[in-house]
Parts: sequence; C-alpha cells; structure tokens
Amino acid sequence: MASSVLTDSRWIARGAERTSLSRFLLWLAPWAALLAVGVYAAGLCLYHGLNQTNMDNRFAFGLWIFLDLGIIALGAGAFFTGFLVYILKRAELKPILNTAVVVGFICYSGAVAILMIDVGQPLRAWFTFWHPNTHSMLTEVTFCISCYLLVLSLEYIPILLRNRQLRKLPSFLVFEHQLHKLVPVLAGVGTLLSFFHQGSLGGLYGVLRGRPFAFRNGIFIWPSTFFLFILSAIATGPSFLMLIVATVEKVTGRKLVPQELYRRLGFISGLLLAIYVAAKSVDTLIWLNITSPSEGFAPWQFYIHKPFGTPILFAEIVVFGLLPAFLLSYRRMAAHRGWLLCGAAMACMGVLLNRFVLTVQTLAVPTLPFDEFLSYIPSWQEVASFAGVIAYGVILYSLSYRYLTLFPKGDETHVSGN
Amino acid sequence: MNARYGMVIDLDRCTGCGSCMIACAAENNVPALPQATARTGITPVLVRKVSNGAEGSVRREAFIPIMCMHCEHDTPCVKVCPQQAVEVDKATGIVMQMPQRCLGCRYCMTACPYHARYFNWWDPAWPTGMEKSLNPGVAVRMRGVVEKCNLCHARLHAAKEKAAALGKHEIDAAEYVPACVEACPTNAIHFGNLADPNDPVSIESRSPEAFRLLAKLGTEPKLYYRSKESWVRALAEPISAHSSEVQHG
Amino acid sequence: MARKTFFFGFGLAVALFAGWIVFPRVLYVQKHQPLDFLHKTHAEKSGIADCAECHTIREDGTFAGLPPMEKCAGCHSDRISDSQAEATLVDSYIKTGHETPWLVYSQQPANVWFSHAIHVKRAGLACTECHSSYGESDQVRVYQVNRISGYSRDIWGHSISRLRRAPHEGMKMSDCEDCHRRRNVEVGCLGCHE
Amino acid sequence: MKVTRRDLLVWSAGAAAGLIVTPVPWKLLDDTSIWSQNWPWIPQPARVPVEMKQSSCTLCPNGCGLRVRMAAGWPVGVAGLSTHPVTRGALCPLGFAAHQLNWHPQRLRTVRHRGSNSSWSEAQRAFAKARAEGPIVIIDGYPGRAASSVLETFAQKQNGSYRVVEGPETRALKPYASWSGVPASALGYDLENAETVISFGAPMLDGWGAPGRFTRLWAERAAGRSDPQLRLIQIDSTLSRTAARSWQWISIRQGSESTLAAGLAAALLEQKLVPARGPIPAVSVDEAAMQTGMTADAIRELARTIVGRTPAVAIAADDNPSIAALNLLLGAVGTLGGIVRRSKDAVDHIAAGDAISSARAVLIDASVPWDFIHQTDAEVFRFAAWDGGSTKADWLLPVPGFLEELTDVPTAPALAVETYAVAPSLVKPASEVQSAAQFLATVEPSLIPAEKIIHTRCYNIFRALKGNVHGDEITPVAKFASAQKLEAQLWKGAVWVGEASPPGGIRCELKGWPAAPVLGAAENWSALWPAPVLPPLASKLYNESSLREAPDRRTV
Repeated sequence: MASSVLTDSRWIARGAERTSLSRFLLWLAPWAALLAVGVYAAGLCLYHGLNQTNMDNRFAFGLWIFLDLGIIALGAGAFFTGFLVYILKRAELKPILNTAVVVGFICYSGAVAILMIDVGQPLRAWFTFWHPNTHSMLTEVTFCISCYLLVLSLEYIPILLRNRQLRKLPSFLVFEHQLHKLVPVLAGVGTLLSFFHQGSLGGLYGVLRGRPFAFRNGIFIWPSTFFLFILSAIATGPSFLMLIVATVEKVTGRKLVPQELYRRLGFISGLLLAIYVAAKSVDTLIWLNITSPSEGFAPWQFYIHKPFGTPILFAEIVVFGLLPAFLLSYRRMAAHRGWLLCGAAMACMGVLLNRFVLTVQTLAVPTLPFDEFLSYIPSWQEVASFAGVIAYGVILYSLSYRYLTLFPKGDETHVSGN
Repeated sequence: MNARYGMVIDLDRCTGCGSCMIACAAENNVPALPQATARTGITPVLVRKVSNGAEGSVRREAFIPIMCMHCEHDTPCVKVCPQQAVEVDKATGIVMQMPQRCLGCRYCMTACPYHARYFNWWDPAWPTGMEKSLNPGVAVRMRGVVEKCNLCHARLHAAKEKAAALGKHEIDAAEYVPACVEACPTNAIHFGNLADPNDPVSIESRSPEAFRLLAKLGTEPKLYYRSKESWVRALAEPISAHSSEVQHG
Repeated sequence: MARKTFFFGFGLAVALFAGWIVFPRVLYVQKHQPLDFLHKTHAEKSGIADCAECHTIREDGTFAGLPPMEKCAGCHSDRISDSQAEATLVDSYIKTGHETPWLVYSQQPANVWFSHAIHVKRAGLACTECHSSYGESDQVRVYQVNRISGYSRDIWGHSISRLRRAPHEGMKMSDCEDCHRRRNVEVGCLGCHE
Repeated sequence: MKVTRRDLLVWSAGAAAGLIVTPVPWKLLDDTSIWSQNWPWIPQPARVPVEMKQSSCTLCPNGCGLRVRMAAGWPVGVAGLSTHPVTRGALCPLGFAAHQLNWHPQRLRTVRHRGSNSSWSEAQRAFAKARAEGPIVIIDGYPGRAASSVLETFAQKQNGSYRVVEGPETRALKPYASWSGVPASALGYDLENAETVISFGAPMLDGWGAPGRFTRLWAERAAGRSDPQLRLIQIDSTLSRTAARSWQWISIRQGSESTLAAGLAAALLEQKLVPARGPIPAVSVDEAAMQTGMTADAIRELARTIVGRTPAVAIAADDNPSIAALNLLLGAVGTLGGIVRRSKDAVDHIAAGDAISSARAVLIDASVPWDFIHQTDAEVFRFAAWDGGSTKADWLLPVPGFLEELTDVPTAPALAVETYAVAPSLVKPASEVQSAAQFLATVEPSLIPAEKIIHTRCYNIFRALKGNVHGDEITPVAKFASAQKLEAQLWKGAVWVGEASPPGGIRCELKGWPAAPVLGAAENWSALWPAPVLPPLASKLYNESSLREAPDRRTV
C-alpha cells in the first residue's frame, strides 16, 4: 500500500509517459498557493461585499467584467472546434478537440465563478431564471452561459470517464458510451448557445443607448457588436488553443500535435480575423459617421482623453487585427512556428484589447458635458480573485493532462533533448 | 388617467446649498457612511457645479441637481435589467428601482447616461440609536443592490392611502410632493404631472428656456431644466462650444 | 441489479421522507402567543361584531393593526374571569403598561407596503379574503416562524408544496399577484414595496 | 449483507434523485434569497403611526419654523414650516437632518470633568466653590431667550458679567450701534423692501441670516431675471456661491472692501448722485481703484448702478465701519429698505469675545452645536449638547438636545421686525441632561425658572395687542380672547410677528470717515465658526459630493 501512496501510476493512462508524482506536485504547488489566495480574496468579497473592490458608482464594471468577456472570447475555441469537427466534418482538427473542451470548460466555469462574486447579491442571482427580463442582453447571456456550461460539462464527462480507473466501473463505461454518442449533438447545441451568448456579450454593450461610445445600430434586434463578438471570438479561439497546445508542449517537453495542425488552426484564425477586421472597420466607420453623431456626440470627443487616444483604435484594428491576420494566414509567415505563434498571441491580445476598450473605455469616457474622465485601478482582491481563476485553470488542465487522455497517443512523442 | 410625474428645475434659482440632497437622504433612509466618497456614496440627488469654462471676471458658475431623469422611451436601465428589478410604472411614469429584486449586477448603472444610479457598496449603518430616526415607510436597502430616486414613493403611498381612506380615487396633488421639491429654499424644483397639458410644470416644460440633458439620446427624460443663460442651456448637448469643467471631488 | 434497485430505492425513500416530513418540521420553529386570546369569545361576550372595531383604519388611511393595550384595558382593567390567560393579561401587561408582544401571523417584511385602506375601503374586500375566518377562531394557533427567512409560516401557507392550499392560504408575493391578476389590478413593483 | 462502497454510491444517487423532488432545494433557494432581503443586521424603521408637529429649530439663533414627523415619540423627519413668516418653509441643509443629531456619537450624555466622567452633584459643588471665590462670567451662545434672562439675572446677582455671542450678521450692525446708541441686537435690515443689495462679501445666498429669508426674496424677485426687481450686487474676491448667482459680481482684491466702500462714497459724491449728508471719505475714486483692482470708471458706474434702483443697502460681512458709513451716505439708515430699528426695549450686551481676566469661573451656555471657547485661566463650565471638538472646558455639562427642551425663540439676527415663538419639548430628553438655566436654578433657588418667563412673555404679547400670530392662518393679537389661547397657538408652532417700526429712530453721529477695520472681514467669514458637529447626513455634502469644498466650512 505504501507504494501506492507515493505513485499514481494506477490512474495514468496505460502507455502514457508522465513525469514523477513529486515533480508534478512541485509544479502544482505554486498554482495551488495562488488559488488559495484567490479563494481567500473571493471570500472577502462575498463576506464583506463589493466594497473590497475599487469599483465605484461610475466605474460599476471593472476588471472582472473585462476579463470575463476576455476569457469567454478565448474559450470560444471549444465550441468552434466542436463545430468544425462534428458539423463541418474537419477530422484533422480532432487531436485538439479534448483540449478545446477542457480549456472551454475552464474558461466558462471560471467566468461563471467570477460573475458570482461580481454580483452584489449572489443568493438572488437565480431570480434571473424565475423573473427573466427577456429584453435584457444579460438575461440572454445568463441563460446561454449556464446552458453552455452544462453542455461543456457533458462534453467533459466522457473525457473524464475514460480515465483508467474510472472506466473500470461498468456503469460509468456505459454512461460514457452513451454520452459519447451524444457529443455531436452537444457540439451542435453548444454551437447554437455559444453563438448567442458570444453575441449577446457583445450586445451587452452595444445596446447601451446611454453610452454612445459603445452604442451601435443593429441588425434586427441585435446591435452590430453582437455579430462582431461572435466573429472575433471564433477568430481568436483557435489561436488561443494553438497557444495553449504550444505551451503544453513546451512545459511537458513533448510533441503533441503535428505542425500541420498548427498551420491549419492558424489559417482558420487568420482568415476569420481578416473577415472580422473588415467588418469591424465598416462598423467603426458607420459608428463614427452615423451612430455617434445621431446621438449628439462627436466621436473625436471619445478620443481626447489620454491614454485612450486614437492610437488605441489603430492598435485594435491594425496592430492586433490586420497584422496577426496576415501572420496567421500568409503561408510564408505561417510556415515559421515563431511567427505563427506570434500571430496567434497578437490575435488573442487583439480580442482582449477589444473587450477592454468596450468595457473600460466605455465607462471612463464622460457622457454628460460636465463629467470628468475617470480612472480606476483594481484592488488586490479583484486581481487575486482573477489570478485564482487562472491558477484553477492551470491546475485543472494539468490534472486533466496527467490523468486523462487529451491528445491522441501516437502524437505524444518526445522532442529530443527536452 | 395615468399621470406622468416630472420636474422642471430652474437652474437660475439653484444656489447649490445642498438642502435637496440632505432632505432626500433623510426621507429615503440613505445612510451616511464615513467610508463613502464622492464616487461610492449614495446621493439620489447630486448637486453638481458647472461653469462656462472661462476664468476671471467673465467666469460664470451654476449648480445643477442630477437625479434619475425617469426616462420614458426605451428607458436604458429598464431594458438592461436581467430580472425586472426596474420598471416604468404605467400609472405614474416613475422609473422604479426594486432593491429587493436586484441582484446587484450593476448593468443598469453602466446603462444610465446620467450616473443617477448608486450601488450600496456597504451595508447601511447608523451610530447607536440613530436607527430610531429612520423614516417609517421606506425600507432600508442592504448592501449589494442598486438604488436611485424613486420620486419619494413613500409619500405617494401615504397620499394614495389617505385618498382611499377618504373614498377618493385620485390623490390630492398637495399630498404628494417629493422631499427635494419641498426642501428647496428657492423653490427651484417644480414638480407636477406632465400628462396634464395645463399643469404648471407641463407648461413650463414647453418653455423655450427649458431643456433636457442629452435629449438626443432619445430616452425622453421627464426631468427638465430651465435657464435664461445660454451657456447653461448649452449643457443639454454633450458637445458644447465651451469646455465645461467640474470641481474634482 | 436487484441490489442496485434496492439501494437506489432506499436512498430515494430516505430523501423523500427527509424532504417532505422532516424538513418542514426542522425549518419552522413553533412559538406560542403570549396570551390565549380568543376572537370568538370576544365576539360573543362583548358583542364586538366588526373587525374594524379593534383593527382600525386611522383617519390618514394607515392601519392601526393590533389594538393597543389601552383598548384591552377598557374591559380588562381588572380581572374579569378566573382563567390563567386573564391573570397574565392583567398582571403582566395591563398593570405594567407593557404592550403584549403578539406574534402576527400575517406579518409582512419591512419592504412590503400593504394598505388596508385601499384593499378594504376602496376595493371593498372582506377581511376574510386574506385572513380567512380567523376572526371567529375559538383556539389560539401555534405561530410558526421560518428559521432562515424569519417569515411567519402563513406567508408560505401550511402546505409545504403550496399545491393544494386553501384559497385564503398563503401571503407570498405570487398570491398577491394572482389576486391582482384576477381582478385586473396593475400596481407595479413599488405599488406594494417600500 | 455487507454494504460496499458501490452500494453507498447507488444509495447516494437515489437520495440525490429523491431530494430533487422534495421541497428541500427549492424552499432553501427561496428562503435564502428572502433572508438576503431581510438581513437581521440591517436596521428597519418600526411600523408606527406618524404624526406631524410644528415647532421652531433652536440649533442656532435663526429659529427656523419646523414641521417634524414624529413616530413612537422620536422625530423621524424634519421639513420647513411654510407658514413661518420669516423662513417660509426653508431650512438650512443641516436642519433637514437635525433629527439625527440627538443620536450623534459626540452627543454628551454624562457630566465630564477634565476628560473623565463625573456627576451633576460634583459639578454643583465645584460651581458653588468657584462662586464663593470670585465673580462669574456667563457667556450666552443664544441670547434673548427666557433662559438667557435667567442667566443674566444670575450674573447680576453675582456681580458677575453676562456676555453674549453674536453672529456676523449682528456684528455687521455694530458700527450703527456705536454711532447711534441703539443696541446692535435691536437693529435689522429691511431687505423685504430693498431694491438693491450691495453685499461686501456677505454670503447672501449661502447661509446669511435666517434660512429662506433672503433666498426666497431673491428667488421671487431676482433669480434668472436680466433686470430684476431686487438687484443683488456681490462684491467678492472669488466667485463665491453668492457671486455666481448674483445679478452682478464685482471682483476686487482680497481685503479691499473698506476701500471700495470709501471709493464708492467718493464716486457717489463726485457725481452728485447723493446729497452730501455724511462724512467725506478720505480716498479718491482713483486711489480706491488702485487698491481694489477695479478701474475708476467701473467704480463710478457701480455707484450709478447702486442709486439706479433704490432703496439700496450695503451689507457688510462683519463689523466694518466703512460700509456702515456708505449706508449713511446712501440714506439707508433708519429708512424703508435699509437699516431699521425693530425693537424699543433691547439692551446692549458685552460681546463674548472681550477678554475675561477677573473671572473665577466661566459658564458657557452653548446649547448650539458649535463651540466658541476663549483662552482663560478661570474654571470653565461649558453646557452643551454635543462635544464640539476642540474645547478646553474643565466641565462639560450635557444639556437637552434637538427638540428635547422647552425654550422660546426670540427674534432672529438682522430681521426687520420682532418675532417670538415657543419650541416645546417634543422629545423625551436623554437622561442626565440639564440646561444651564435649570442648573443655575438648583444653585440659586430664588431665580425665576425659564418656563415661567415664557408664560410672562406670552402674556405680555397678548397685553400689548400688537402684531399678528402666524399659524395656519394669520390672526391679529387683538383678536385673541385670552392670553391662554394665544399661548396655546404659540405652543403649537405659531409665530408672533410684531409691527414694522416706523422709519427713523436711528440717529447716527459720526465725525469723520471711519478707519478701516484691522481684519479683512469678508475673508474671515468661514473661519468665524469652527467646525460644527454635523448630522451624519450633512456630512454627505462634504464626503459624497464636490458641492462643498472645505470640511471646516460653516454649513448654515
């Protein structure tokens, strides 16, 4: 028995090579510490209330909303890969499917956890389901995200149940088998749900008639940001997955997926990003010339406040939009792993910048003529809560990687030297 | 007939004394917390200082009380609330905020262009014994919920109840006067029914001196301002020729 | 398979028993009224016929709720019977001048504004519409209070499932809303909330 | 049968499935959300009947008319009394939260002696000892009340001295008092009939005089009008709150108010805008222009503006003889719309600011929330409801707080007519409180108690048959059948208003143009009153808005 305490080989998939348990625990320790700090900070916020944050009546949304929107956008790789594999039958993407599910699950569950801290009365949050205001984008977001989290859990369970020990239970095996058959359906449902909540997250700000910086005219009942968010999320989701897989390869020292898959992901990402940049540019032009002036705001006014000058608009569309689209889709650049990953990172930064501009700059710029420009610096509790979510993600992914089969075994080959 | 309660605030009369702010807070059991600041405190009415931006003897200053404008069309806060904690009351036109329904997501606060919504960052507290001075008829809000001007609904309740006791269907207009209106030492705040074209406030709201803040947003606020001074009227527009500024608090 | 069914069924049965039988008993604390006040006796012996004789609506429309001790003292300034309740009333409350700490079955929370004047005087509702025939009761009910919410059980209603409750049972917001819907009365949130 | 781990697992699955169809999860979800709506640590107001009472505010000598909402014996809301003849429904911002003051953490509830708790009997012993040893100076923070009369009588019996604290409005009337012999407390401004008001830094719209008195006049006759019936000309070195709203703001160099007054006088005489009926200023218009930073032409134009709409009256922020001399020249002394004498029988009192050297003990009756304490070696007995901060008193003696004491309300400073009101005790006083007058009555039983003096004063009003009583309606005193009926009206919050005194009655004898005062008075205004004890809600103005700049500024 003593040996079984020290080793966890019983739980590791047959034939898979994993580092020793002690090294693994050593790797986990700092993340666990960070998670503990995060849980403590979140506990402070729940116990004492949101006065623990540096948000205020004008800056009613802060770091959390920005990062929530960010990680949900990055987590879009989960539904999009499922969509590509099961609906569009792009089988070559299958090797990253499991990683996509796990990353998606981490992003969404983390976002939901942060949202629960971010509301002032979490005990009453279920009222949204009981007394929903169907006109609110946030209702749409809440319904779709909770449903999609359920879908992600259902997608995650088969991966979990294929663990060496768990599959010994016959009923689990049956359950897994049944669920597995469901996965294409789940992918379809997930795509639908994601489509709506990615969109309604964009709509969240786009509908704000009272915030002309964010307000957008729409198509049907949805403002243009609805569609831009979907586009930008599916454009950067694959890039983020690429970055994750590259990081895992780096950390584990193993080659997990073929280089061709990187290029494939990069091409998809780059192509969609190019479409997004085009759409975003059109939208920006419409907003500059029609939407904003019709509400009585001269758009240049939004850019007179440093550091939110026009360079940020340029950075969003060109530096972190057009440029990574080029790096990812231009064959000669994408052939270099370095440029490819650089492009992917820039694409992810672009989507984060877009979410930042929409959440933070919207609140910072004045609406009333006698308002002043505001700034806000998150408190340590806000930062720590979020760092806790990142730690949670790393830990959950590490555990999943170690004990579950995320990648096809054939691809787990040693990279020489490391 | 349904009423549309609204106000016209004569900015030429506002001296910025702050009586409305305190009367409002006292009426609505708003706590005064020592840790609250200009950015975290609850001031359902907030008097702000504005200027024409000039310096020296040509400088002009005015005071402008900001409160919920009770927007009538496409009310930004009502539309965004995920669980119907905000609604426009059909009978009165009052934009009602229901703290007991609110989950504290603060989406409505980001939606409000007037920054007239406030979040309870702390649990309310009073020095020992001072809770005896709380106004009966207004429930104290707990932390984690949004609140704003509900046009002194406790006074509307009292007026309705009195009317019912007397067997009347309509309230006596004199019985329902919001605290800020009552408190103003220069009678700068005029309160009335905009649905009645002959109501003095209704007539005043149509005066060429009357204006509304950010009217181009199309939300049809029921709070009007008026001034004889053109630079004050220019505050209606977000882009003014003068670069207006505020006291930094 | 049978073994599995047994354990599954056993777990199910335990949960059902705990949820339907034990839980309501644990959730509510039983409290007794400070005095054995009987509406029926008062109606019969003192000829009080109208609820409003004691539960008055004041001139400004506000509802006085339970009558103050001085109203009781009108008849009970000294003991007028030999019961224990009579002795408690006169000795502990009337003579000391303390108000009786009645437990109000229909107590609504601070955030609820309910106007008896509007419902009784304008809408012409009978007291029994909401309070059932409590005014004719000849025994004192046990007062049950929810441990978590602090509400009287009458708000939720006696039936824990709320499924087959009597027409007058239950004073939750949904009950108010149902009645308003039936009568086509629309009041909005702050119509009933403070 | 051996129960395995798997059995337990299956059992749990069954239990979980069962639990879903019991009320447990759903009722708990509902109850916890209800709990969050009724957190036991959130205080909620009691459901008690509310009744309306009328009274007068006694927190400062302005005596605003109050409408007090009372619930279960406690005040739960304060508003202005619209039938009040002076304040007409207005209150200072502080007043709207005055009902919180009795619960202020700095409320004095026990006798304090040099930082430690003591008792009334100890205080009495100490006072008796001091009284035996030497003269006692009594400083009255709110002169003119029945209680003031008790304090004054005691001081006379002791060969002691009775001094009063005067507000800046009263101090600004001091020059006329010294030139005419009429006490400053008997003088007032007839603003109701003035058409031009030239304020030399007096915060006319920001806490000058009784709340509502000038602001309501201004709102009705001036606000927003390009050619108002009442012209408010504000002379201020900065764009003050009043300057911002005035008809005309004259910006001058800080501290040059006296010079401008003299310069204006010179300009008036030079342009023959007024008859030469007073002293001749020693400065020329050009010299005044140099010192004030205005142009000579601007001063001349201002002079023309002033006489353009008369009656015109200049108002100083504090004791400033030059501005008083300007009023003499304008003919604004003893005339309609100018400075008037409102009472025949007021007496002059020594101002509290004068040095106290010989006193063995100083008794300060500061039942107002502001403190004013002077350096003295004598033993100081300070009566106050609130510990207003930096007091060096040896004894802090708790007095009844807001609405807790029966007192009367004499005429507010700077009024044109006499008024009288009674503020009955509406709230049960905190235990262990005693007013200064009550305390002195225990020391010296021969004193007539304040309550009796109030009855006498009411009776005297009835007997004089002059003026009107402003209650729900206005009733002439002559119409009252008995003194009791009149008194009952006053007890219910009605206010007696005397008759306007005929013009004249102030004959100023002034040799030459007075020298400028040492202090630039206008700048000193906000420093006159140290930081008051504010109701928590009033502090919102400072903490939660940018409306009021400095935390040590006077709020009323």
